[in-house]
Amino acid sequence: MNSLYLFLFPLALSGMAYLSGKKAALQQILALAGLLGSGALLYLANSRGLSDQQVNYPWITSLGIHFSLEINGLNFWFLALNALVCFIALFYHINQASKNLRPDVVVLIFGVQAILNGVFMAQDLMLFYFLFEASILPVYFISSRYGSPAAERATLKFFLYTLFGSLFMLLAILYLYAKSGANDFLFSSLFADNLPAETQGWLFLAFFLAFAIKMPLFPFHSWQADAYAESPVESTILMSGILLKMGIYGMLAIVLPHFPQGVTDYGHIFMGLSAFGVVYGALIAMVQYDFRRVLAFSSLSHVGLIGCGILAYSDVALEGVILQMFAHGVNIAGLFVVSELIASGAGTRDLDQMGGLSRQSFGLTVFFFIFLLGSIAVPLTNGFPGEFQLLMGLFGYNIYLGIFCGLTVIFSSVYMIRLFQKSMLGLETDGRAAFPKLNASQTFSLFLLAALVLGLGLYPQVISRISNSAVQVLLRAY
Amino acid sequence: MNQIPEIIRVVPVNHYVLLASVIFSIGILGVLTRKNAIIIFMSVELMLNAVNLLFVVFSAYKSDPAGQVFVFFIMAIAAAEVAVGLAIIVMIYRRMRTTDVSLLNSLKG
Amino acid sequence: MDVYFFLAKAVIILLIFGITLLIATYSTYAERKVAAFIQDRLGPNRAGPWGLLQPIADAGKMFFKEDFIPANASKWLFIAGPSLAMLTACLTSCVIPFGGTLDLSFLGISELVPVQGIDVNIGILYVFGLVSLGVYGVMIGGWASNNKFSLLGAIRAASQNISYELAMSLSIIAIIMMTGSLSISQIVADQDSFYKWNVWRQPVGFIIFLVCAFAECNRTPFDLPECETELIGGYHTEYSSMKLGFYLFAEYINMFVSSAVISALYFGGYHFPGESLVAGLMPAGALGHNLLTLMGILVFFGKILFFIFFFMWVRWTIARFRYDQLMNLGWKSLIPLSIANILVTGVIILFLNS
Amino acid sequence: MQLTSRAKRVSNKKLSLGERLYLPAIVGGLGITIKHFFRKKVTINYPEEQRPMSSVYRGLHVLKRDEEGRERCTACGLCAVACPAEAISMVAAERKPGEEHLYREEKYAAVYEINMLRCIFCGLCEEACPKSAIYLQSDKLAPSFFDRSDVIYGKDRLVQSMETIKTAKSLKSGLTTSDRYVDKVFKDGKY
Amino acid sequence: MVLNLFYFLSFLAILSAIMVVVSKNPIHSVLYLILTFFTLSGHYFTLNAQFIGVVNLIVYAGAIMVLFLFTIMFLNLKDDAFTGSRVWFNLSAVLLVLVFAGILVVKIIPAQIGVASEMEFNSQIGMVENLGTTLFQHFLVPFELVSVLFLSAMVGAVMLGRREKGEKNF
Amino acid sequence: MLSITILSVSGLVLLFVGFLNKISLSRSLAVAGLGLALVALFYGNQNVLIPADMDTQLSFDGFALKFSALILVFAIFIVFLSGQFLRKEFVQSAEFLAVTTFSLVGALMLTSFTHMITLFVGLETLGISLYILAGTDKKSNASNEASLKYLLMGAFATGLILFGMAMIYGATGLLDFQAIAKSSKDSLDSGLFQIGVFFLLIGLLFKVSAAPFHFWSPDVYEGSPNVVMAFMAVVVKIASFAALFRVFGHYFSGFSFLWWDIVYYACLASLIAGNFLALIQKTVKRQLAFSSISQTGYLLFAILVMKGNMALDGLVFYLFVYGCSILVAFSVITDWFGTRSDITLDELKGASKKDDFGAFALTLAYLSMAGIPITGGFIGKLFLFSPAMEAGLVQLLIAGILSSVVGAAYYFRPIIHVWFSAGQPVIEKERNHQWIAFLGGAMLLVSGLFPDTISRLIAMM
Repeated sequence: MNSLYLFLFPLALSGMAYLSGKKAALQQILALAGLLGSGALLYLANSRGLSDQQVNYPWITSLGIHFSLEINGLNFWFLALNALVCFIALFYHINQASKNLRPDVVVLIFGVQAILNGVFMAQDLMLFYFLFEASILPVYFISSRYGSPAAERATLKFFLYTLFGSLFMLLAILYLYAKSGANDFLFSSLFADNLPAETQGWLFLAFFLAFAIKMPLFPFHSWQADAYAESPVESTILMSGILLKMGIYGMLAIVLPHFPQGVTDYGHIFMGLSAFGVVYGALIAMVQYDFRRVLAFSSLSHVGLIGCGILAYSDVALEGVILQMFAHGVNIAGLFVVSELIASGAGTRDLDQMGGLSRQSFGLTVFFFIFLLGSIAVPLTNGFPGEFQLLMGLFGYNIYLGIFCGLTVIFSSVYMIRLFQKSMLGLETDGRAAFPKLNASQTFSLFLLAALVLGLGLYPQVISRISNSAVQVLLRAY
Repeated sequence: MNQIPEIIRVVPVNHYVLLASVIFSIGILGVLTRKNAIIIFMSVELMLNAVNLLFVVFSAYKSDPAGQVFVFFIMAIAAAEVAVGLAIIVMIYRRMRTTDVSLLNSLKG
Repeated sequence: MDVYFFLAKAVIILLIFGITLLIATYSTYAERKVAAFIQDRLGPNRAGPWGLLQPIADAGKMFFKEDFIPANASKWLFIAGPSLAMLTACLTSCVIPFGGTLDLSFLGISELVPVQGIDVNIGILYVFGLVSLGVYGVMIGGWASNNKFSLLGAIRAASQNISYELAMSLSIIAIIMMTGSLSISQIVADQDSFYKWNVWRQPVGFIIFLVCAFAECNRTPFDLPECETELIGGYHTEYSSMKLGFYLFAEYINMFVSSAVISALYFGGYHFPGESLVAGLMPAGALGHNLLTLMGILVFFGKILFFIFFFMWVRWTIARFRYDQLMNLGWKSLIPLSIANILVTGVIILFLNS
Repeated sequence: MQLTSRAKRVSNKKLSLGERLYLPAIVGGLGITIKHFFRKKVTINYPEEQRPMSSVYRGLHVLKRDEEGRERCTACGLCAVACPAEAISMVAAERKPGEEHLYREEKYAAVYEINMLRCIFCGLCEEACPKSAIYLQSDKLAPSFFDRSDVIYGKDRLVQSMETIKTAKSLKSGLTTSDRYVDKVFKDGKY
Repeated sequence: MVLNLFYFLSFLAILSAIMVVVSKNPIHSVLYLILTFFTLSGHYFTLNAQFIGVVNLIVYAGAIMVLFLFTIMFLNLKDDAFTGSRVWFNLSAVLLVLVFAGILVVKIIPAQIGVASEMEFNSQIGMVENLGTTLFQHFLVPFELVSVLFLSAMVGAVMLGRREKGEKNF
Repeated sequence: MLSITILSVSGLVLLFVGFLNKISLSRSLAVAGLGLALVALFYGNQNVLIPADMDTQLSFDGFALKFSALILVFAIFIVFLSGQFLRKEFVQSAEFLAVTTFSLVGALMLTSFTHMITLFVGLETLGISLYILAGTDKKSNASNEASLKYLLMGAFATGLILFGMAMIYGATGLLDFQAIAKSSKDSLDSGLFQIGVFFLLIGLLFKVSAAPFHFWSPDVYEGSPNVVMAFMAVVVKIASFAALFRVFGHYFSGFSFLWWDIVYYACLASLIAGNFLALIQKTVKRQLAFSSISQTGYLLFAILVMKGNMALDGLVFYLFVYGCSILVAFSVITDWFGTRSDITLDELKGASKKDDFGAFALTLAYLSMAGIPITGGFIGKLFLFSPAMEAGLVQLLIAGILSSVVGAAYYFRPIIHVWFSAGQPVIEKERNHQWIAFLGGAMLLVSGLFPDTISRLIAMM
């Protein structure tokens, strides 16, 4: 039952947020409740045994669509990350905009949380698709409404791209449905029998397209930088922190186990492309002058690595994928929060006009540095074990590819250090207003993230213990 | 009285169908090429008449009254349509002083 | 069906045609005479005894006048107008049964020959069809003249004819319901005794029909299409010579046909009171039959002549309507009345049948 | 204010149903006209028949001669002066010796013309004439014209013809209209 | 004899139908259309469908076309106003229709169309009694519903054609 | 049949009530009549006034009931929407409402015909009433023109349909669809039958404005008064699809080899033409018109599939959702812009600042038309796509999917304008039809989140 609660709980919070209107304190409590509640639910689920948590109700009877949710080893950490990232986004928003709080943003973020929980837990392919598409809407609205003037265009681009991809997924789902002859969309019945190789090929392509656009992997990424740069930071956090994880989850839950033939046929092509994306993203990130664009391209680079890892389908790599997925979510959320705090303090996002901030806000500098380390995957931070395992998997798959992707370790440190240098170090720019100090709740949220960065770097097994079995299941198809 | 009329014995029904089709095509041609709304409307009447001819012919050759009853309906309804249509054309002419459809361009189409 | 039958038919049709023309011709004379008499005058009396040659003189005058076609008129249509008017007027009389049947066995014709042009089973519809076409002559002529007054007259004529045609056909429907046939000869045959005349059974229908007949013929009080004070001459303003003659002539033919239709539909056609009595007095065989038919024909013509007279009589009694009054009468009185008439007739028929 | 007893008041009352049917009124009208149909006709077939004319009728003009056949007119012009329509014109001339049997006085009208389109047949010329020369006949009508040149009556058509002098009738026609009126009044005894 | 009559009527029908479309003057179009109706009525008469033939004349020639004529005269439409070149459009329309008619002809000529046999043939079906029986026994409901259509058309025609307050033109 | 009778009578009554010249009274009477007809549809004895043995050429089977109910429900709301139009622009309210009611008689006939005569009479009753309705805004040139264009094209299409019917009659000697469906093989093989089916199909495609026979509809939609356009987009679309489905999806499904390809390409063309042309439109109504063409394309899927209740219920569901969207969009637009019919997209800018509820409802409507989840539009598309997939129409589905991405691009333009664009709102806010927007929006959400409630209702009928 916890799976259902996990879906309904944020929804309920969303309703309460709507009712509580502009009262920042109340909203803050709700946000905390969201984090703690979700955490508690997950913890309980884990302690009582994940397999007991599924629910299955008929939803659209004429097509046999079920409202079927389940918590398992694969989605557990996605759910956890979801709770965390949404909490960060919410907390940031409530804090930052406490003077003119926008209740609709809070409502929508809770909505996103609920929908994403649904996506990760869905065991009915149509339900998955439904929530998968529905998840874009709230983010789209936040981005377009409160983004910069150019956000309209950028977010519409984001919307149309993802819609384009996911409609092919719909086609593939319908095909599967028509093919299976079973009158429902449950994973178990749609993927019951082995599909012929040729069919697997194009089904793979259809699903892969949807998820690759969402992540985004290299050739499908062109919406990303604009959307990240022009949206308000809340939705950027959501997009980078958790929305793109849907793509990863989809790859893991659907593509990898069910279309092995497709993966073997086409996987190497996309692997090559996303490996190229890894380097490409890193190189572009080095020359960007917009704080957020640097982060956007770094994200492209990291996600490319994750994509490679997925397609490499070895147990090491998949372990790494899940670790890196979680780590990336934490890091990127932290970095975006920091970047926004810097930008709002500096009054600009242009790196050339920053500098010397470390002298004004020591706390921020520390947090920035911690997330930076995590992002570069320095040992003892959370980025390290994941990236290490990913690279290992890639070396196992193909040594040249491994070497090529390994470059990212160097490149990421280059652009990250550049970022740090340009903003924090160096000379102070003249005539800037005093930099605001971090307040308590900002410190709290950043501290939470920083703790995770360091904690998971020290003790990554907590993640792999739960996900290990799931990874083994995934690999059974090969 | 049940003898078949001479015309039905002499003229193959296909001739009639051809005739009707040709008239129908001429009607379509009128609708497509003319610009005057009234003439377009008349071309439509021409088409309807071709259809009437078809129905009567089939009805006579097949000895089935339903076809002729259908013709009856077509005529009645065509009359109603003409009444409404001409009212519309008069209304248009009153405002725009023309019935030329190519001049009616307040809607871009 | 032998040759003689056709010949006899041909003769009858020719006769009917001739008589139609003759009566129409003399209607012009009668018109003037009746007008004169009603106005306490003598009327034409110079050409021939009692002026009987007057119509011929008029016709001669018409023929020899200058035939003028206006410069901007549409030439063909200008000529087509009066021709059409004349054509439709002349075609109508061939379905009217002027008498019973003739026994022409002495000519070798075995069948009885009805004194009727053609006995179609939809005679009434035929009449209406032609009446509705009659408008074209007027409209085309009026339009082709390229003259505002002509056009206005033509449009008036057309709208008047269309409006009254409706009430007219509706009033007929009651009769058709009673008779169960569209054939005029059938309707006449149905009124074989005096008390069965439709005028007694359908008084309202008769009045409606009569009024509409006046309007259809453009006779006073409905002669607005050619009302001089407003429209000079109406649709035939630009016409002269025999083309004008055709229009006028067509009007008289229409009057004749209307009278014939009224007599046939409502006054028993060639039947007359005491017919059976007379039939008993007649010698047996072909001669008696033919004599009786002949009497019928005479009676029928008597009725027709009376109605022609009635047309003229009314002309000098009632003043011309105004145009809106005309339309109001047609649409707001006659049509509802005739529909009500149909309903009542239907109810009565149902009641009688059950 | 009632000016005349023949004025009829118009009533605008609503027509009753019977009246609105019009049929009774129409039948009534038909009755009236058919009555006229059979009435005696009032037409007079003119050339063949003529209406009896009153003795005081003012018809076509005549220029009188006296008992000996001499023209009475002396061209004094009083008739032209009296004529309200200015229809009369004349040219005077002196009587030459040897013409005494033609003209009664020394002065006579060489030209005497009446424009019959102008003349209104009022008879004032007759009243004005001191010589009893011009009269309006009671038994002759001015004919209709087909040509404008026929309209002006000269002496050729106005002067009394010689034959009529002899007859007794001429005396009678020598009376002016007013004389004839007086005669008629006495004859009818309506005075 | 009958065959010739058929060909004559058909020739006339097609000719006048073409003239309807080609005539410059709308009045001429109307008159040619009436002529077409006459020829079609002629066909109906020869096919023993007298009632439909006469009704065709009464309804089409007698009522509908009078309305057309009336409107055209009323609006005083003379010739088509020539507005720009539509030659290519017209040519392509003609071509299209020709192709279309060609396809029809090709389809129709070889078509086997069922005809009633001598035994079951009834030459009286075009008579009023037969049509009336069919109409009022089998098609009474649609017949009644047509009245709804008429009412609607009547209301609409009056509503649209009526002059509003303040409109000056006729 | 009873409903048809009720509608006819209530139309008549409306005409007489028109003498009182009270718009609200007429309107409530019209609603009462429609409601009564709706009730009679389910609870009345359909043949109450007709002898039992009489063939009415109409059959109120389950199919007809579904569509008729849909038509009547939407018509009621559209009558409510018409109030402002009647008050502000147009005095002859009784006539307007009466003609609307009469047109519904035609619409109901189109859902229930079994015979060519009833199909034809229904088409024309609906058609002629619509020509009139399109021209009711006599003061506007656009309305007049729309009326004329609709008339000419409608009459032309009627001609085509009749030609088709005549040819089918010639081939089979039958006018009854059921009998035709059962008629012998050799009569169906004749060229005449092929021509007949072809023309009947083309004519009906004209009526549903499927590309490439769509060119009249944008003009007509744009020119007509707003409420009439809503009526056309909803009620008329439902009725003509009912007719198309009844003929081809039902009676003629046995000889799909004759018509299937044409519908296929028409579907493809509608999807492409509708969506791509809608991209470049500048006015709200014209955009909706092109979107309606593309919706026609989606709806044609149901006819291509033509088997089972699945496609039928999907069609009904989709029509229901589409109707709700149009209804919501028009109620909001009427609230914002009154009866103006030339609203450009730019005028929507910033509208949410003045009326966020309206903006929300409008957004829902457009999302639903775009087929985005949580609205009914998505479920509707799913219902249409999934049988199509089962029938193996993969290429067509790909076209459908690509075009719905294009569709989303233009459906989002009004949404963006309403919410995100900077700009002073030019709207005037009235709250006359908020309840319609609320109800419609709620229906869109309910059908998007709990589609079973709706589809069970549909299946029950």
